[in-house]
Amino acid sequence: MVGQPLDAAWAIAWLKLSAAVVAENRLRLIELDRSIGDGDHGENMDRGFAAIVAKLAEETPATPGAAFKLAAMTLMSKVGGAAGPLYGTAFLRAATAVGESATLDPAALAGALAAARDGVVARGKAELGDKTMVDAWSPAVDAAASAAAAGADGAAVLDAAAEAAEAGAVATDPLTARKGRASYLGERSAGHRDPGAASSALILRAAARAAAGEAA
Amino acid sequence: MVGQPLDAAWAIAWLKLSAAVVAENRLRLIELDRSIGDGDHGENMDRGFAAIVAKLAEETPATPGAAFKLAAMTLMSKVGGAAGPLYGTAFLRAATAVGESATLDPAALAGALAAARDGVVARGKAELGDKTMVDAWSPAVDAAASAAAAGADGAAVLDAAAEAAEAGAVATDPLTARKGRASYLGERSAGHRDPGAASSALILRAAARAAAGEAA
Amino acid sequence: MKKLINDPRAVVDESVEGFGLAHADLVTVSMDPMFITRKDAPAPGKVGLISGGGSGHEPLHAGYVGLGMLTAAVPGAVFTSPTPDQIIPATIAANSGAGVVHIVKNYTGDVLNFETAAEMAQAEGVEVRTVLVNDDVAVEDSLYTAGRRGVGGTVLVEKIAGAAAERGDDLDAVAAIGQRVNDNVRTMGVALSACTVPHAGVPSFELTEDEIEIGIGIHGEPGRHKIPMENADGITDRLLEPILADLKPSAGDKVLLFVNGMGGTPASELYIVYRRARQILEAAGLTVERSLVGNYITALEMQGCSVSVLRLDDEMTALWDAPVHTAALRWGV
Amino acid sequence: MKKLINDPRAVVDESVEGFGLAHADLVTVSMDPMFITRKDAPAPGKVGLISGGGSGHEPLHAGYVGLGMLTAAVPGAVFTSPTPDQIIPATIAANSGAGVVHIVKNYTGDVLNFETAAEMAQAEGVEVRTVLVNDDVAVEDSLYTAGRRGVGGTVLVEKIAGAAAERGDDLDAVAAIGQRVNDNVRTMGVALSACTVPHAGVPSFELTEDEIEIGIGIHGEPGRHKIPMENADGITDRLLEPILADLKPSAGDKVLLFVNGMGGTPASELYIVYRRARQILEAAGLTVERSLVGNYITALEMQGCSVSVLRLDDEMTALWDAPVHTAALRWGV
Ligand SMILES: Nc1ncnc2c1ncn2[C@@H]1O[C@H](COP(=O)(O)OP(=O)(O)O)[C@@H](O)[C@H]1O
Ligand SMILES: Nc1ncnc2c1ncn2[C@@H]1O[C@H](COP(=O)(O)OP(=O)(O)O)[C@@H](O)[C@H]1O
Ligand SMILES: [Mg+2]
Ligand SMILES: [Mg+2]
Ligand SMILES: [Mg+2]
Ligand SMILES: [Mg+2]
Repeated sequence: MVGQPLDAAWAIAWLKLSAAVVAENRLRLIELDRSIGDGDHGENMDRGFAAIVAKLAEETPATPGAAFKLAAMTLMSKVGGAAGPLYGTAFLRAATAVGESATLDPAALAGALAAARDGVVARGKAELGDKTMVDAWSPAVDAAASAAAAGADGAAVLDAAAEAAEAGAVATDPLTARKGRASYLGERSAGHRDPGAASSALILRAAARAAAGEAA
Repeated sequence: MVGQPLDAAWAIAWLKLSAAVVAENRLRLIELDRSIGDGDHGENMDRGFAAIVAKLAEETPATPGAAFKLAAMTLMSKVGGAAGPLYGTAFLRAATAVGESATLDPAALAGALAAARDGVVARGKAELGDKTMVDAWSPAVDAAASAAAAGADGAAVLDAAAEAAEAGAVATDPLTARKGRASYLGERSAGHRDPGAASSALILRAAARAAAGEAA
Repeated sequence: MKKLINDPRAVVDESVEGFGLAHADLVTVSMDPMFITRKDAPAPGKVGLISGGGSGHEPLHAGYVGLGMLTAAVPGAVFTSPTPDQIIPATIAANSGAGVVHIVKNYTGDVLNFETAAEMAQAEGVEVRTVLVNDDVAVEDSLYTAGRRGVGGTVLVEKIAGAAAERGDDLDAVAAIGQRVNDNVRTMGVALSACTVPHAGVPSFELTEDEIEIGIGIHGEPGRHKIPMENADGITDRLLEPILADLKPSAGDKVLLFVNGMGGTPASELYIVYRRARQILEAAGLTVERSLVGNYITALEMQGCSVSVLRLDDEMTALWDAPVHTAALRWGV
Repeated sequence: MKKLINDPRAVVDESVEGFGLAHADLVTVSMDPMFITRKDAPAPGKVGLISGGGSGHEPLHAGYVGLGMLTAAVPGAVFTSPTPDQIIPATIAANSGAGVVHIVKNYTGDVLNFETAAEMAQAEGVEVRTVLVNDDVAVEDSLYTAGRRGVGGTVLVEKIAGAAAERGDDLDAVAAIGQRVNDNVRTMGVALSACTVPHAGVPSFELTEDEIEIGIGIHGEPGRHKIPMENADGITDRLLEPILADLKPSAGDKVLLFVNGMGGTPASELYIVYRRARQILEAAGLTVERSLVGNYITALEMQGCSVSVLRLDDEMTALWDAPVHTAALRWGV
């Protein structure tokens, strides 16, 4: 698979594709959160990504790092709930990790994803298996690192990450939640997919699609 | 038809049969009142007549007038709503009309029913056709007077009254209410039977059954 | 029907018992016959103020017993007016010698039972005046019907007449100010869902997912007509229109705006209705001087609201602002 | 879903706008970023007190802004914690120089957003202390979970810490008394029906006609378990049992008993629950010194209630009794 260079245009396309996919999946994410949470995850994410798209109509970030920072700030200030600060921190750490580079090579990309995941863990203190978005991000980070180490290009790295995130989200189904709102349900949380893991997989898939050249 | 003498035993049997028939029809009366009122008529009447039965377990009135007065006082203090004072007044006026007679002849009976009806009208100011209990009582009073004038005995007079009350209750169906709670519905009250007319028919039928010798 | 109750027939008893325990600093409860009086009733030299009616409208009326409002409240069975044997002793307990005002919502049952009680209390030497509340513009007012219902305006009559009694007005003056409030207030209500009377066990009327009842009262009785569901602004417009048409306020008039929840409506929705009602009143050139928003006269768990507009004069405003200390309304003390 | 709303996404904006209009004597509303402050904030020399969280729990928190309680409230979207860009300016507006206490209900979202805001406000020179409310005994308390939720106890923390701030306690003292209230209060809730979040449009969980959810929170999240419907006394027993097991009061302790409606429950039912709760507490040798019964922290139109028991000491009781003047809680003024 030969993809786009992972430059500002890719980052912007990623954010816009994420907005579209989150909007499409708004009701599904609400439904997942309704089962084991409070039913707002789809609404929260949709509000946040729509705000990012609005911001992008006003300013055009010049680097991937600037795009991530714009996303971080917008999510932080528009989403609220648990997802707002967690996704906000993820994008902020990714922005810091990539600095001012104009394009990301596969190693830098893998590093940015790892920084994002570490940010989520630092804020939320969830471990793998706690049935949170970490269960999507962690396998994605590992898969991205392996692919980058094996010489894959950016698009392939993101494809591997998205696939692992999707599998990670599915794997939350049988788990009993130990963090976030679903933990209040105790064992009744088993048998449901974690909404944040589901949205994480959607967003990482959007990154891969942007890298594969899909326009927003 | 040869009936019982209309004495204290008859009056007591009437009240007890009324209590039984009101209890049986509690839900039906609630249902009628739910459609065009506030859904409590069956509950109110049941509470009142159950209290009469309880009172009758404590004391045994010696005359029909004493039985009517016991009923009046109990209904007045236990029923509330519109039905309480109206039925209370009806029985009170009947008690006054019959005085201390030990038994009622057909003319006295017809007079007692007329006094009861007049009491309801005096308190509630409803006219015939306003879709209230008056629409059961008025034809009953007329029928009783005719029967008594034609020489019928007490049981036959009450049978005529009950039949007329039943027809009168049915005849409230198409009417638009002008008094009581159903009047708030305006034309939407048409197509429903007035609950107070329905309970009046039940109670007058109980009087006839008691006169025909049925035990409570 | 799911309710936090034990026996449907014990609802009023147990609830009033709990109320008495929770507010023992304010009220004394007589269980049989049932009525609730101010702890310090009767206040020497002051006019007593009583109201009552069917239960299911809480906090009306027991929640308004206390300083600056009612002297006593008389709860009937759910949605059934109380009986004279409750109203008479309450009237006697509220009488300091200065007489007692009965505030009666205009329903046949309430009118008849209070009428009987007033007559008998007068026979026992208590001077009684009656203020009949009939503020509901949903109902046609006519000599040939039962007339308009008493709804939201009742709370305003009780507060303002209560303040007049508290400041020491005499019997006729307290009744007159109560009457003046009634004459200047209009109310209209809407239901999004019905309520379920405990002993009936089924909802008082049926509405589909996209119907609402306009012109409902407070007893779960159906309203004047069903209409398709609308948004809050559209519904509020429909409530204000007949109120203003009937009240006929002049530009520059000062009003009290009362948005009342029927029991099952979140406060946030009441404030959305308030917002729109206020826009309408201001567009009509009126000044909203005072406001009340919340569940003050309810129909069990009904979803919906009523809007009341009271044309104020300076005296009414001052009496509205006067201290009140009851379970459900309290300020200045 | 039938609600008195216009656009589901405008619910919070329009409701807060209406709230600001209705209570203009008490509060100032900033619409963007959204927060509500006391009209006279910041009070010179006094500690500021802020709370916030998702909307849908009205009157919490805006209804508690005013004298003797909160300096500011920060409403998020329905059931979604507010964001730092709201909390930071509210914190700054509440700061008179004496510092600000954040009262935060223990939910991941609330904790994270308030944490970020506190950090950034501190960077701007505002001293911030945080009181985390986690009174819900339905949830297991463990280092390995998100911990217990903040529910009914929040209202009591806000009232008592607010009185401490009003009397002039310093930052650490206000935070300490808030913490003491939290340490001494336990809450348990039940739902008879779910609530419907406006943007979701469907109930937050499903219950059949004879099921109830025990151990619910205030966000329409399902509880710990469904059980068959029971009567009010039986349900109240189930709520009190874990509260007392966890609070472990001693005979002779004085307590505040708080029966809270979830939004769709008639007041009469809350008093039936109060009656039973009081019987249980008295049987355990406790003295119910203070009571609160009503809709104070809700989950939209959910039917159900929560019961909170706060073990009082003399200082808490005095602070509870201190004057408060807010839209939803008022006495002594
Ligand atoms: N401590 C945590 N660490 C990582 N992720 C978390 C944590 N708590 C919650 N989440 C994620 O956030 C998601 C819920 O987000 P959202 O519904 O928007 O917020 P809220 O729970 O405040 O309503 C969960 O599905 C989970 O993936
Ligand atoms: N003014 C009146 N005159 C005669 N009967 C009346 C009048 N008002 C009401 N009623 C009767 O009372 C019945 C309702 O009784 P009930 O439901 O017990 O009282 P409420 O209307 O107070 O709930 C009506 O069906 C009607 O027959
Ligand atoms: Mg959520
Ligand atoms: Mg009725
Ligand atoms: Mg009735
Ligand atoms: Mg949320």
